Amino acid sequence: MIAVYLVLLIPLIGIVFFALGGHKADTGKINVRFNAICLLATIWLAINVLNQGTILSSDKAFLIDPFNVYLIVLTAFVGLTTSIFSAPYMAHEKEIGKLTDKRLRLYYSMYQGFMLAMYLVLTTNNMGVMWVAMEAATLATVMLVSLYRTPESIEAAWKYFILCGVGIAQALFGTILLYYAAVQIGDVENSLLWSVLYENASKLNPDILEIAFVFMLIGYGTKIGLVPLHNWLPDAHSEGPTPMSAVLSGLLLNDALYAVVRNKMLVDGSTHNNVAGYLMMGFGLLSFLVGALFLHRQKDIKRLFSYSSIEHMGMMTFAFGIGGPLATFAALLHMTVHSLTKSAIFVTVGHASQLAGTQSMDKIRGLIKTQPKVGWGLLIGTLAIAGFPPFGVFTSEFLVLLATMHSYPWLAPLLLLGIGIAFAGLFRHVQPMVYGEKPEGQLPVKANLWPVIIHLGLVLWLGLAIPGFLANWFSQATLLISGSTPL
Amino acid sequence: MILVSAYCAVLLSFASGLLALLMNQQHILLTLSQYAVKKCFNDAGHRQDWLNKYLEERHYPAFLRLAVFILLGLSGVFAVLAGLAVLITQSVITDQIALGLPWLPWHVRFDCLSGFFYLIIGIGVCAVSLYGPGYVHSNKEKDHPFAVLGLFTGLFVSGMLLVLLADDAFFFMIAWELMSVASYFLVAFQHEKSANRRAAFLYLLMAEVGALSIILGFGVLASFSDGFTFDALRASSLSTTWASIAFVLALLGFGMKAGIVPVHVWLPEAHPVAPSHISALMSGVMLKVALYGLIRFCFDLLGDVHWQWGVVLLILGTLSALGGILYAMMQTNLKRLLAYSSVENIGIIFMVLGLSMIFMANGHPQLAALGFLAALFHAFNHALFKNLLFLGAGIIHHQTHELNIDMLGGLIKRMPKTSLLFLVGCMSISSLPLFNGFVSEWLAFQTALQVDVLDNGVLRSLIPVSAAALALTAALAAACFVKVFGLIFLGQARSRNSGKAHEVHDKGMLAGPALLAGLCFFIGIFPGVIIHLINNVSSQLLGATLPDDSTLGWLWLAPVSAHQASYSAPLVLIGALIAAGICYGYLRRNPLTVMRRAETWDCGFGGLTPRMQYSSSAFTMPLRRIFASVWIIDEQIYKDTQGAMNQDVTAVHYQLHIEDHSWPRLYRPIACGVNSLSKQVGRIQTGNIRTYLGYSFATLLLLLWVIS
Amino acid sequence: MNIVQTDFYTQAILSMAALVGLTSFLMLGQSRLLRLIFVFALQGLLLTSTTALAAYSLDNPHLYISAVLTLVLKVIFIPWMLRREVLRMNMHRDIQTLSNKTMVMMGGASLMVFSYYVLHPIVQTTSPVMLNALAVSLSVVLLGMLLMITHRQAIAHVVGFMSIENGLFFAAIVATKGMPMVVELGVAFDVLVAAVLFGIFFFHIRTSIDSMDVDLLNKLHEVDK
Amino acid sequence: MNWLIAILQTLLFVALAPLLAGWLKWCKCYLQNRKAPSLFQPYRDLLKLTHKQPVVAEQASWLFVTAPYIIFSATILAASVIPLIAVDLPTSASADVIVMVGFFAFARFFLALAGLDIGTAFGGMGSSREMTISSLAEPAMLMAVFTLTMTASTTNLSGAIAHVLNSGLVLRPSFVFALFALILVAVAETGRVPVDNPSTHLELTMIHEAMILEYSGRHLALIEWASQLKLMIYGVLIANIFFPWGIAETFTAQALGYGLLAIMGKLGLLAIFLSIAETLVAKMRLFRVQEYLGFAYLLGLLGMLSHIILEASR
Repeated sequence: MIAVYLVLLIPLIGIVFFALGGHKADTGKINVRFNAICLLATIWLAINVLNQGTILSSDKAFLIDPFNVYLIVLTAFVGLTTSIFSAPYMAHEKEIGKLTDKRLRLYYSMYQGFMLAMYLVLTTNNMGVMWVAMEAATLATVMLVSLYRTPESIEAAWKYFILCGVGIAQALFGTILLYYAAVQIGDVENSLLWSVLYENASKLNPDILEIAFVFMLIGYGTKIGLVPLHNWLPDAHSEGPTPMSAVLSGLLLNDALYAVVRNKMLVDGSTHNNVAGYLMMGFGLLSFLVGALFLHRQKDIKRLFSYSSIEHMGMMTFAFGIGGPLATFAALLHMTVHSLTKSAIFVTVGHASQLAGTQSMDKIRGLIKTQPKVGWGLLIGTLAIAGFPPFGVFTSEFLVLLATMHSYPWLAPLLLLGIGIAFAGLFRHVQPMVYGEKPEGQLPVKANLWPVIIHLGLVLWLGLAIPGFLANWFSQATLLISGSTPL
Repeated sequence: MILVSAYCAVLLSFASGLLALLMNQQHILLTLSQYAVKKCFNDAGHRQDWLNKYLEERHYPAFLRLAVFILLGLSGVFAVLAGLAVLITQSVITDQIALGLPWLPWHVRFDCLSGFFYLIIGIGVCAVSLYGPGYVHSNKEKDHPFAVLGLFTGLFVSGMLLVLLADDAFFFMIAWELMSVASYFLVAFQHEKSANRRAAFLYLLMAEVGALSIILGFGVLASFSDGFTFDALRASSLSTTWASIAFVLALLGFGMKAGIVPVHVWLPEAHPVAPSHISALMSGVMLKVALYGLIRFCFDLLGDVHWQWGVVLLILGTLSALGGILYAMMQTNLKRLLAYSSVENIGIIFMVLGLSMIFMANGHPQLAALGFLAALFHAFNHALFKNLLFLGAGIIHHQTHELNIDMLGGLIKRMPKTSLLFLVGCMSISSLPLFNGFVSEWLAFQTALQVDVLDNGVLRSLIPVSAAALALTAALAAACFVKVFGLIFLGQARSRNSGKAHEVHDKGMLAGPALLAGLCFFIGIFPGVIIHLINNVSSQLLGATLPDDSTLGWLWLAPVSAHQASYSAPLVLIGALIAAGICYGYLRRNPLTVMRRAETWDCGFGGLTPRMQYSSSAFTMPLRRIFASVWIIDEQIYKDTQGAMNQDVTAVHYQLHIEDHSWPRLYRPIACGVNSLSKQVGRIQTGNIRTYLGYSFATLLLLLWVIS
Repeated sequence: MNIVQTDFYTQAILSMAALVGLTSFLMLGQSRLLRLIFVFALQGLLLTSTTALAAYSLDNPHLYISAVLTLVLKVIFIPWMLRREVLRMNMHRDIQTLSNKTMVMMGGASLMVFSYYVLHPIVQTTSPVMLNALAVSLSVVLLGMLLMITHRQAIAHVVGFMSIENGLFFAAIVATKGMPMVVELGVAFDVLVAAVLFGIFFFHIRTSIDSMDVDLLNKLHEVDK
Repeated sequence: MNWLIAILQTLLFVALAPLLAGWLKWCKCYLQNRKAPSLFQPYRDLLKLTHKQPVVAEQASWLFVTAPYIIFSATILAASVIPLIAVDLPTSASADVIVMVGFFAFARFFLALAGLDIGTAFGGMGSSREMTISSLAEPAMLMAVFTLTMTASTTNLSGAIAHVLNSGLVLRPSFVFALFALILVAVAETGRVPVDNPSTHLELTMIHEAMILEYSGRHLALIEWASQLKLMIYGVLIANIFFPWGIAETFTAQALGYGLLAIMGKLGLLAIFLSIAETLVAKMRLFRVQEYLGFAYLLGLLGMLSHIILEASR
């Protein structure tokens, strides 16, 4: 149990520490250390959970079950690797004078703040606190989106702020309704606790829960970036500093989805028709297809990949919507591999745009000649995210597809269509950037590409073989969510 | 044992890929080896020198290249061994590898069908690995790093081998895509030219689409069965409709890879731009893997075939065969031409496969076996001579830096060995007797002529027509390769490059093609060798073999029965030798009549120039007139005139541009559709925050309304 | 059932609900920013008194705390901040008239009806009072969104956002007698931070487009112009 | 014994070919009121050519020199397949009708290459046209032949002829079509009027002659002989497939003698018909040829269909 407090405490210290001394030269490395310690703590936590099953803290404030514990580890891991990447990146940004000490302080302390919010979302047992943390995550990142203070970044941040704020407000209304429904069955004080709610989900009033779920879906769905609530996402990703885009894509979206799934579990427990599932499938498929189409008309490299995030989140939402062990397993796997791959891609994207001095894709050419590591990283990462084996994304997409074939065969062609369109959309832009002759005056930048190598290596490993402990981890989570396991 | 060697083939090719990665790590190796030597041996001196000799700057790259290709060659040898072994023993070996999904390890199955294609791949890889070192020697390490080439070549080969081993849908798809992606990197290897990038993109895109439709095909099967292992899929029982849907999906997917019209367009784009030994592998071997996929899917997984599918295959095959050769006829780039002729040969194979399906569905398994035999045999032959031709093209390009037929000429005197090998290739691809191409074509005709046994009137009249189309194809192929050989090797040199070309020095570059050429001839004379092997395949897959007609003995080839049709290549060869020998001896006996060289007759105009010779477009002009509607022909002639009333013409410019019909008809519309669709979708993102709020507001109301 | 039969608390709550709804309508109709802010503060005040009332009649002490929080945040701090902003930008004179006011009002009214319709299924589980309260608060939320959609100044957007918060808060108080304390505090904290951030953002927006018209923030889009 | 007869028959084939050519020329001269050379003129020409010293162009490679031998032997092989005076000979079993077509293709392949080898415009022109025409003629011919082989359900020529012989005089509509198709193809393939004119050297019209323009001496002799042989082969095909009567089925001297007489008679008649046709018809433009051959193909197709639908339908 101490692990949980540790996980929450370290970022808290981090916030204060960096707020005071975030501008020092070696802050990047310190940031890395903070995240590394966090990762260790989470691993410790994970081991505990794996050994003694679900942990519920004594004051019922925190609940660690197989579903969230692996997300926690994932969060810590991506946080760590992204911080590794951000150290040289931010140093470079400071060198070229895009950032001042003050903003650097802000950046690092908000980085920790964001991590804190993420951990809180995942670990808490209280739906209300989950909402608070989610809102806090928005507030922490909104200043980072506008870190460069360009008009575009201000605009992006404003949109992000307003849209997510309004959206999240809906989620709060949903939470209130949930609470209202829970109060009906007594135990006023604890009736927002997930553990309590989940135990007597069947007693909750289905009508209220359906309405509540709609609000939750709209609210957290805005954060997931479901079409048509997605509009903030590409702006925020493209205008903020790249490490921010990496964690936004890799973590924030996942956690929003996590919140939705938690609520879906409640709703399913109470209303035994699969309404929540259908809603999620509809939104998921829509976002998947629309996101895929948007890929074709991008000019900004980071926008491109943020749309691909929308597309993939759509697929996960769809898969969770299908329900059933296979789909759920696939969705969990897809969550993992997507956040790994996408953050790796954003690392390479960041360096690519640094060495080109712009994010516009027409200017970025011949990366393989300019800086081979970055070029190959981007190319292979794109292959991975486009769902080519033997990378893990293929595995999960394959499973989603088969689950679809089993339950809703007539949707499978749509899914394949989306994959095809998305692939074309990604590659028509990426291939010209990596291949070809190097443009004049583009020089390699100082880059630490270990995150890319590690992430892609992991994704490759997951594609070739899912290690036993992870498989059984996933299957426990699947068991929790869908009630049965594919194994 | 057999399986072990099969695995060895995969692992070795994989290892060769990894070894290539060490291209730039020689210093690490150096230090490592020195350390090791110091540790292990007490007399470190001369070993040290020996090591340094190989690891120092000068020798290292050549040494490494050699090592990589040796590994590749070994994998080829192992593949051949494994294939032969399993074919001879007729065994089925299954295994599981503890990779993949937790509840679905990779299933491996090695049976005669896989074995046969293993054989094909093995031979191709052997030839290529003989040829490779000399060919890649001239690459500049900086622009075209060997590490990349070697790595992806290794992955490509191992991917193809794994496809043959796969016994569950998941593993199959992984191997399949590994093959596609690796070959994509190879196509994009020389990515400075925009044409190459375009080709690579097109290739990968079509590979992806094909793979998706294959997945969907598997999905259809899987949704009627439990699990994705091929055993489960075999067990699944589908209604005719669903089976046909699965068939169509598989046909689209595998056909896209195999390059049947109209989904063939990636072939002529991708093959020319890849390095020649790669295009040899792609055209000679990878297309066969696609064929394997189709056979596995239709004959093995789907089980009971329907004659309608056969008709579909027959028609598509006929189209591809005719279209392929007609397009090939018009090409001036040698490798493009060869790529199109691959389309033609694949078409022929599909035709015969369709026939075999028809016979199978009508309950004539023996005739089905005959068709199957013809198809596989032709696949084998095509692998041989197409590899040979691509390697030859590689040599030509390597020596003259030209691939444009109109720029070559007269190489037969400067490159005698190459020209001989290439001639063999041309003769077998245009299916002349005594060479292997003819045998498979003969078998194809024999299959078509068995139509009498069918009852269905449509088939009875359709099949002979397609047979005639096959004849037309063969004749056109002969014309096409007369053009190729005649313009490249005969006559006078049409450009300086080809004027000062000379024979390759590297033995390996000749040994690879020589191996293939020898096989072409050998199989042409003794086809029985392969036919027995294929018989084993069909007995295992279709449960039927040819009527064993051993009364005639090994000299004779009588697929149906002796009195119906028979062909004895050895006797023919002997006869030919006798006849030629006699008249040669008889006519040469008189010493007075020794040859005299003299100037070519030039109609009295003094001095023939190379430009007076027939060019490629001139050679094919009559056919272009005759089959005009097959191509989109854009032919322009400008005359520079001067003098009084612009009477006298000083120069004439002639431009000929020929395009495939499938581009404007099929592909451009799709591209435009996607673009305009995305444009429409783009409109929802107006950039105005109030609109966005409106969206979420509307969504909320909508959902609330839906719920209540 | 009849209003007469209910106790005083319920009647008070219902009338409060009516008033809160009314204020939302007023805000929707406002075209002058200062007045908008004033009405918003009024709504905050109503909310505070509701909270206090609930705290008193249900003697639920921690509601007093949230009442105080509401008073400080929604009645004093935020209106003060916004007002200062308006004066600094000297926008207190200019008027943004809604293009078709009647339509908007009709829309608002229909939203109210709609929220009754949506929450109708709840009625069988609980008293119509709750239904009323919830419906009103839902309609306040929706009206807040409508306000944001129809108004163009950033300040109006902030007001809308905050009035949505008000609606939520109202629901929390009357329907569920207040959320658990920790949540209350968290929400309040978020609102505070949000308010501060809004302050910062006004500054940035002013410096970047030197106006408060959000329609001018439209550089990032996917439409070919 | 059989082998001996087979070889003898092949030799006879080779020996008679010039005679047929001579007879054809004689008939034509007679019809055109010219004074005819003797029947044996072709033999004299060949002999004379073999004694001349061959002159070879400078650009020519080894292929140019070896081509005549290849062409000649390929044609001989084709001849050896065909029953001239007797059926059931072992040579005909070693290769069926498809292989025979293959032999022709073989010869043509090298002839065309030789045309290209010397690097003049003529050679290229000749081989281009030759390949074009042949690639159109081949399917037509195969269609015609398939009609026969499907009737006899064998692609083995002597087997097929024997089948026709044994089934007595049956009037098959398919055979009528096939016969005409084969005749048209034969005219095209052997380079006679109206497709090509063996006795012209006008570059606009010549096809076969253009390719062999550079040949001389024994090489020319071989090629000429090969083309005469080809003419005879087609003649024998037409004669023996459609009117097989008289051909020897047993290997007695008497039967063989009758067979010889029969075939000579048939060929003589055929030659007369051909010469009449050549005298009456004018040579057609090159780009009319595809219509001509298309017609031949159509006939073959009709023959095939009428066989399938009328004769073999169940």
